[in-house]
Amino acid sequence: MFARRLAGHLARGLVMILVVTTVSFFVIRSVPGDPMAARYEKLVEQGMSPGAAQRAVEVLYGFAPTGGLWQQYVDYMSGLLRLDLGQSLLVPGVSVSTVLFSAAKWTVLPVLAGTLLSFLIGVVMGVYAAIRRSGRLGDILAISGSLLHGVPQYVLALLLGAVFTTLLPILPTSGTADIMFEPGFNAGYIGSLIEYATLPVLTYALASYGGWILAMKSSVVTVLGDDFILAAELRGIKRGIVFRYVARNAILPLFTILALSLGMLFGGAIFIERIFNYPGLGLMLIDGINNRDYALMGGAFLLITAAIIVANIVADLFYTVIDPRVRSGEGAA
Amino acid sequence: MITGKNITKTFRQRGGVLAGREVRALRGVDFAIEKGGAASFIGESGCGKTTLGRIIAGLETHDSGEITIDGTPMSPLKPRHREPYFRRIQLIHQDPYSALNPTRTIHQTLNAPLVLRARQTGRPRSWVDERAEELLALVGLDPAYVLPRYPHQLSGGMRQRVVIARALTVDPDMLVADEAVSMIDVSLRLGILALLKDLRERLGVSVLFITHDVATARYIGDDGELYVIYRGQVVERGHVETIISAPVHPYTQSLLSAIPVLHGLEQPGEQRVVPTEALDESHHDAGCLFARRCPFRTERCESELPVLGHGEGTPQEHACLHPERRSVVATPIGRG
Amino acid sequence: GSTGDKPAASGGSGGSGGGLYTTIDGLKPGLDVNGPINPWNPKGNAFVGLNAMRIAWSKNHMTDPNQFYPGIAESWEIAPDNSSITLHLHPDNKWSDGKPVTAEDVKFSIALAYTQGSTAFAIDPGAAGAASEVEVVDDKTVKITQDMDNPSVTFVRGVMDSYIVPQHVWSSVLTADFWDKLKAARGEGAEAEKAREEITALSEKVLAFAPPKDVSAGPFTLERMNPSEALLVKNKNFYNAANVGPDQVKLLNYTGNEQIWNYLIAGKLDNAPFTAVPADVMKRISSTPGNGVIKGYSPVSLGMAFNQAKKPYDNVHVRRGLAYLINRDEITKIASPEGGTPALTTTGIHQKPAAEWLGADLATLEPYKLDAAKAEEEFKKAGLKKDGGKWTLPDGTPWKFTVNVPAPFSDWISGAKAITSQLTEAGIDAEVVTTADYPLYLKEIAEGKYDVGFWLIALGPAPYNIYQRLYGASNGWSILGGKIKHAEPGKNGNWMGGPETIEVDGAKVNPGELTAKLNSASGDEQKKIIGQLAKAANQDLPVVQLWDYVNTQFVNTNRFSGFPENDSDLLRQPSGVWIQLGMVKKQ
Amino acid sequence: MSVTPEKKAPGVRVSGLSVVYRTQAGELPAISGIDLDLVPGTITGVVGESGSGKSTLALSLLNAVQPPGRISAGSVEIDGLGDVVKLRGEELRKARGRHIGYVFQAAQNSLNPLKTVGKQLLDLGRSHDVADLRGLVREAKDLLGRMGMDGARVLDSHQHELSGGMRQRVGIMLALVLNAHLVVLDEPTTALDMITQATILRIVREVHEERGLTTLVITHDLGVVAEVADRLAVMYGGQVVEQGPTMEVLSAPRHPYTQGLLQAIPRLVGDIDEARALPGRPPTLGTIPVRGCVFRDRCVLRMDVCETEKPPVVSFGTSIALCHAVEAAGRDGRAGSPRAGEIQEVVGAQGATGVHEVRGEQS
Amino acid sequence: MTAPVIAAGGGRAALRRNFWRGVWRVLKRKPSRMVGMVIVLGFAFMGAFGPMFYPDPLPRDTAALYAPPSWAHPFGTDFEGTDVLSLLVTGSRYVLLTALVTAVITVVLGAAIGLFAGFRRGRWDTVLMRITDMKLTIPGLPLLLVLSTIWKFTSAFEMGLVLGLLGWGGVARAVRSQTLSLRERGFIEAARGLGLSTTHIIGRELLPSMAPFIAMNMLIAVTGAVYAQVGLFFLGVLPFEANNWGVMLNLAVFGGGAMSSPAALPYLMAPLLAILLLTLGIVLVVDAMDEIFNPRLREE
Ligand SMILES: Nc1ncnc2c1ncn2[C@@H]1O[C@H](COP(=O)(O)OP(=O)(O)OP(=O)(O)O)[C@@H](O)[C@H]1O
Ligand SMILES: Nc1ncnc2c1ncn2[C@@H]1O[C@H](COP(=O)(O)OP(=O)(O)OP(=O)(O)O)[C@@H](O)[C@H]1O
Ligand SMILES: [Mg+2]
Ligand SMILES: [Mg+2]
Repeated sequence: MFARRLAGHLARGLVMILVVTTVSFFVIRSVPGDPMAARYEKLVEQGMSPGAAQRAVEVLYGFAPTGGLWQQYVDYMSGLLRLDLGQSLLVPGVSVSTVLFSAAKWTVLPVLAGTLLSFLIGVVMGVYAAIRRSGRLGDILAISGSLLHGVPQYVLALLLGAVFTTLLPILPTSGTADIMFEPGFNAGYIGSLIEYATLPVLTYALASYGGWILAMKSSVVTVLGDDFILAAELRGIKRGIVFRYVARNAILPLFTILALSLGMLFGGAIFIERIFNYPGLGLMLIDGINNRDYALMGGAFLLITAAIIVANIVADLFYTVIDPRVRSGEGAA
Repeated sequence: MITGKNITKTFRQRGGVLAGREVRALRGVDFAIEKGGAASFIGESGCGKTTLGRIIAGLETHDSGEITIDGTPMSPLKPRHREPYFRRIQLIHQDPYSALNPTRTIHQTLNAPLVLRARQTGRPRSWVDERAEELLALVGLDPAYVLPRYPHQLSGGMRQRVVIARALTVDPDMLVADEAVSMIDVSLRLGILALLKDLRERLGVSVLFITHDVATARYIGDDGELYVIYRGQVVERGHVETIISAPVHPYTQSLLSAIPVLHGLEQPGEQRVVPTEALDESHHDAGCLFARRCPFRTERCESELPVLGHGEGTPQEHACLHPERRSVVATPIGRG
Repeated sequence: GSTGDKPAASGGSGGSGGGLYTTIDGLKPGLDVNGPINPWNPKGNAFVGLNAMRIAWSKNHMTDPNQFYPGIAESWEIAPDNSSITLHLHPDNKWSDGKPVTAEDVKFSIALAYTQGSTAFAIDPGAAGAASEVEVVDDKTVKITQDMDNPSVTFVRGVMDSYIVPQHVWSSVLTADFWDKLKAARGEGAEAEKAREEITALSEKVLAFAPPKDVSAGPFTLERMNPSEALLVKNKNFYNAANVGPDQVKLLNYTGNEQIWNYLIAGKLDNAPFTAVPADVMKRISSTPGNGVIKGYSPVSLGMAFNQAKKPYDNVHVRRGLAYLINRDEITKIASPEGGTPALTTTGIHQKPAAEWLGADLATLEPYKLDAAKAEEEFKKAGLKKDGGKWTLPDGTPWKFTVNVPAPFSDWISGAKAITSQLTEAGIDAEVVTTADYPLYLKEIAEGKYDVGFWLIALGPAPYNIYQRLYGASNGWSILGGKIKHAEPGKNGNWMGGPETIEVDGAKVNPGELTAKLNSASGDEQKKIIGQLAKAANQDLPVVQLWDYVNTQFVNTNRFSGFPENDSDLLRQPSGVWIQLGMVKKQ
Repeated sequence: MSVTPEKKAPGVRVSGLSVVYRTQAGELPAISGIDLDLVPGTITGVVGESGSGKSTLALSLLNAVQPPGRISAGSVEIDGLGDVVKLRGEELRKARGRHIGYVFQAAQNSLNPLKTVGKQLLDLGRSHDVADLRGLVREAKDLLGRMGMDGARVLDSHQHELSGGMRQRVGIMLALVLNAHLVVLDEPTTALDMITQATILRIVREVHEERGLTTLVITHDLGVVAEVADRLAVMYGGQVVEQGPTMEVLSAPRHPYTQGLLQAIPRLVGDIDEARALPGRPPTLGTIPVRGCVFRDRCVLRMDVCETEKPPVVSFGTSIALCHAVEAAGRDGRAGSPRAGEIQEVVGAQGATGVHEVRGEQS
Repeated sequence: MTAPVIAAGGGRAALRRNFWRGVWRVLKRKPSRMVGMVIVLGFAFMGAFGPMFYPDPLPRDTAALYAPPSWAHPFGTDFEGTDVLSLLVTGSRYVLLTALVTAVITVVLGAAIGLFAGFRRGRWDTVLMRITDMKLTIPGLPLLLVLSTIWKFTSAFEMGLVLGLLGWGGVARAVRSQTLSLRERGFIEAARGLGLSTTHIIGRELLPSMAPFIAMNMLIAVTGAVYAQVGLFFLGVLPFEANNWGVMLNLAVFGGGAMSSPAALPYLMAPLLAILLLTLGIVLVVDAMDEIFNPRLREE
């Protein structure tokens, strides 16, 4: 059963990736502007003579895809089959996958941390808001949740940035870690990593916290209204155990959302990365676009899309595993 | 006049985990309902009553078999051409709460089909309002009170009446009432049943009544026919009173025995039949579908599938290899 | 609470106790951990002056491009006719792995430079200023000869700008027969063509080559990096190691100017190259203890270029009218208060070298001082009409002035917005049009999809480079095989669409031809040409010069001293060069 | 925990119990001043239409009325526990489950969907500090077995793997497994079909007798009560309008509501024309009359006094009815009560035809 | 029952009156909703009439660049010395108009596709939902970034069109599942059984039932659109417009150094606060949606 489901998902996912890759390929190739002209201008501005700049730029042509659009497409797709995403133009001679993965690390870690942090806090506060839903505190929690949920990430990022760099400059607003620390598992380096990631993580956590509190609140309210909770109470089940009943049932649907939002995280942090100059995928994508690095753009799209698709699959399968109703099939009817 | 021959329906789960699982909801059901007639389908939960009702009302398609409405077989017709026939068969939902649109007033709810009707029959607009009031009065409601209200402002019984009035807007030949009273308060149930009966008598609408409570089936009309369905198969068919007083199929007997006895007013039937097991739809046996649960089964029952037919000496048709009349029905004290 | 001083305490690696010098690589916006340690790679992690060494460092003299500080070469002799240059390497210079830097290394690096087509080492026959021969005289001496068929005054500069890398690390990139191939490529015919192709094909390989570890002849080697910072440590084998002040150099990455501002405010940077800074930020930067500013010449100006193929900008009076109408002082104050000085006039040259090149003549040029009356006069001459306070074109349609700028350049946007505000106040319906990014902007103006757009001009110090921006490819002139050609407006990248000849002092001149001549002319001839071109630009106004950039560098003297003075000729070299020359000292 | 249940069925005395719900229109009573005695060792059935306050009453027995409701007055004395209304916190929790078993109205959904029945059983045991959890499981299997199910399999199942009837039985098992002797079943058979209903009712009866319980069965179906209950209480509009031994009440209903209800039940035998619906519709929280008799709007025997005065308690041996008319009839010296037939005559005299009668529903 | 009897025929106007009275009641029930409504209406007013209160072009004072807040300039001035508040107000029209266009397109398209798919089911459903999935899988913001280089969104309508075209996926998915569940509800089935036209069923039966949902999505789409366009302007990939909120953010941060020096902070704060306030208003109003459209909750 599980294997069949998985196979179906994978097949559909592959088709999806194929289509999305194709669409993004043509969209990306239709971006006007010549990467070489831009680089030429830069070199000239840096004082290189026009002729030398011209020749230097020509070298880069070697890294740009050649042939007609259709040929490029065929090349690109056949490259994909070999898991080859092509060469970066931005960093000539380096494969797109290398660039992607080194950037992805810096998106995944903070966003993952932010999401999990906000998930934990949001879930707890959501339970609280649900229990206190008729009181003032519940109202405040819910409205602040909606507000945080509604406010775009960049507003939060800018606000936090303004507070922590202009008003009380205590946190670094760009970079990943102090280079003076030897990377590795040592307190200094890890402390530095945390220090540098604080603002992005905090922003991401704040931005997603609202969603969790809302989702958890409504989920808990639903479960609290379910008969089996009252039934458990009427059987004299201990409060702690009843609370676990509520929590487990309420959190179950949230795991799906969690999986999905983890899928979205690859593409989700452009603003935050731009504002805090955190060198993740978002910043890389902007760089790729600005430099017309088609292969890099395509790779980023593919990675983001694949992450979403995988997250969807995982969410579904995860649900199959943890929810006994789906596991044995009734819930799917 | 609507007849069905050998209607079958199998549900196949598509997609999801259950993909491939089959439920044989109907296994070759025959029926015939006269114009102005009444028929009741009874049976346990999940035995296919609703499915049959929906097929008859044209809301569901069947797999094989033939439905004939007023002599016209439906299967050769394109879905579009079937509609006018099925329009004349209206389904009354079990749940009057969901059967009415909560965002529309009763006036709006009745108006829409009436306007259509007026257009079809070339009647003037003014007829619509008149007709709405007329129909509400017919189902025993005060139009002035009901019309401007939203469904949530009405009681369950009133809602069910509105549902019936709405079904009447298209002048149907037949009403299919699927558990139409099971969600209505006890004290009001009889009112709805009486209304259905009244409509039969006054408008000549035939009524197909679906229930798992045999007692209510009587109230649609004493000339009604009763179909006892078990796992998609009709196991006993005949006149209501005949079957109640002299059921021969052990399943029918189980159903009748299950009706609570009003101790003090009634005394229980002497030969009450209790099935030996609970219903298990997934079970596939070669023989009689009821055999596993039947207290009277023989070896023959496990291999031979009985078909519906007239047994010797019984006025009703039945599908039992060992038909035997048992007195299972409670009798009022003092009448014997 | 910033991280600036923490690492020393908590101990990084490398020789601590020595100074840690913190700076930004202005030539390379964006460090990239994936980049190879390869000076030719645009994202390579070879940092000029630190672990990427050139033969020598240009002084960026205002008029003479051929003045240098020593780099790999300790000294050099330039033939009086510029036909050759002989390099003498430092006798005791070694690579960071202990091997000596030899003339063979230089020759090998020049071979690599050929694949990259650098100015002096172009393989295409007939390229101006290309080397014809590279000769290893002895272990520490190399002689490079220019192909005098098509000489260039910047030949020497082209040679000196070459990067030198260790042959023993890079040897795998080239085959032994490279020089034979090069010889073949110099010729004509199919064989030469094939050889050229083969060499060009090598370019990718060279660009992508990633040495496993940094072997440098510079003062530092790359120790490690992360996406935001790079750490370099002192190369003990560097010839001038004794005088290298800092033990470590930390390079900070930046993607936006605001990052540099924050670093500066926090006092984290010992040196930062030029960045546009808003006035208030400047105030905060200055208030940080130890922070200081060195200002010097930056051979760039910002011009507002017209598309002369479009009406009414084809009319010189319209352009002049606009020049009179635009308040350059105000615009500079709004857009680039720290990084620019309002252009005093429009010559196509930055004000400072203009004074050197033109001398007293500069004063004779029209300064286009703010003068609404003159502007009106000029507009009327062009047949424009003022109708109810609004200017209309001669045919009566309203004049809609749109100025294009790329969206990411916020100082340009502010400037453009200020221009439109001024023009609107003067009755011209004016609007800023932005383009999503710079490549798109370049593409769009190249396609002539603009009326007026911002354009960098006066890129010195070589005079050809200066005027190439006004009378080069973008205005229709290109040099092919030593021949000058002019393309019609709107064709072959001619988006300025100026006239092929301009009347200056009663004589018709072809500014494109004059500009091309600057490449090989020298001395007085150059001066004369520049005088003509300046006049042409001043009269004909293909652009209105808005402001001249100032090379505003930031230094912090808390930890180090010995930075260049204002107007120093080293200011355009990165601080790595200052360090290796032994200027920067620990406090 | 002893496996053989001792016979110690408690008596329950509900007196003056009122429950109010807070609504937009203020606090409205769902139950007002109910007196009800549960005789130890009997099954008491409570019937009443939707909204008559049955579930509220049932929950009150466990002091478990859910907000926005609260018990506003009265007491529920249970032998061995005292006044449940006064119990709080842990005491109350321990009383629930161990002393009072509750079988939920929608037993279908009374199990945690994520846990197997067995695990929930263990939760129950732990909550009540049962030392011998194995014993508990044995007891549960035993109970399930007696209800006709494979105990081991059921304990291993999730809720969704059980049919409606099975879930209901599991609910009963969980209510009884801790040896509670007061069991409250709220609509134990609603939404089940006839055959399953009959099975459940039989099980209720059997278990009741075997374990010596005091049982309260709540239902809207008079038939169900008639089938299982020894005693019967009829609720209407938040009041018990009539109560007494089942046989007695059914054979000689005194309150006009009980009579009407009896008549409205479709029967398998007998003249179908004799049966008819009650006019009007059952009251809801907002429409329950505050003064006078709650049933008067639908009552065929309405008198002026019904508008203003609370109906008096009229008792006949072990039965009582709350009705002015019954009292009046008693005063008039009529024998005991008006018999059903007589009421029919009254109705008939008013000339109610089917249609008109139902039209009265909206009044 | 003594409720007033309303004449059956002439009930339409009365119904509408009742509706508004109900809305009023719903708003009155919680003061926060009132506040939300006032905020939302305030923004609508600002967008519609705000620009009329200011001269065009806005006056500038080049002697006061990045002036701190004062009575004359509550939010200070911008890089050119223009009053930030006036920029904010005059800029609201474009922002809100785009948002409105986006919201309308998003909701109309999403609802139409969702309804069609859910109502038709079968092959159409499969195809449409696959497309929707695909749409939802393609990352929106990166795509917008790329699109902004291809297409210049000069007018509010173009911008709205693009955002709308990119945004309908979620609504379609949700409307479809709502449709599927409503479809199984008795009243839809009954309407089909009565032979009522599909238009009637969708327009009169389905849509009103989904009204709160759709209205909510509409409001959310409004905020979403504001965020998306302001964000794009902030990143600087869209055409320049001095009084656009996003451009204000961009210039404040990347030009004015709002993240480095407090001088440009008011210039940054003004659009931020506007966005926060708009969000707050919409959040508070959304809270009332369910009750407004549900006759039962409305009248309670
Ligand atoms: N749409 C469907 N898809 C799959 N199976 C279905 C569907 N509708 C009904 N069934 C199955 O068909 C069988 C008969 O169902 P049906 O609803 O007709 O029974 P019923 O007699 O009306 O039962 P009840 O008394 O519970 O209403 C059941 O097993 C049911 O699960
Ligand atoms: N949470 C609540 N808020 C407001 N009123 C309530 C609430 N719960 C119940 N009521 C009201 O209290 C009255 C009694 O409700 P109760 O649930 O006890 O009735 P019931 O007899 O059990 O009905 P049913 O047969 O429908 O279960 C009803 O009028 C109901 O509307
Ligand atoms: Mg059914
Ligand atoms: Mg209840």
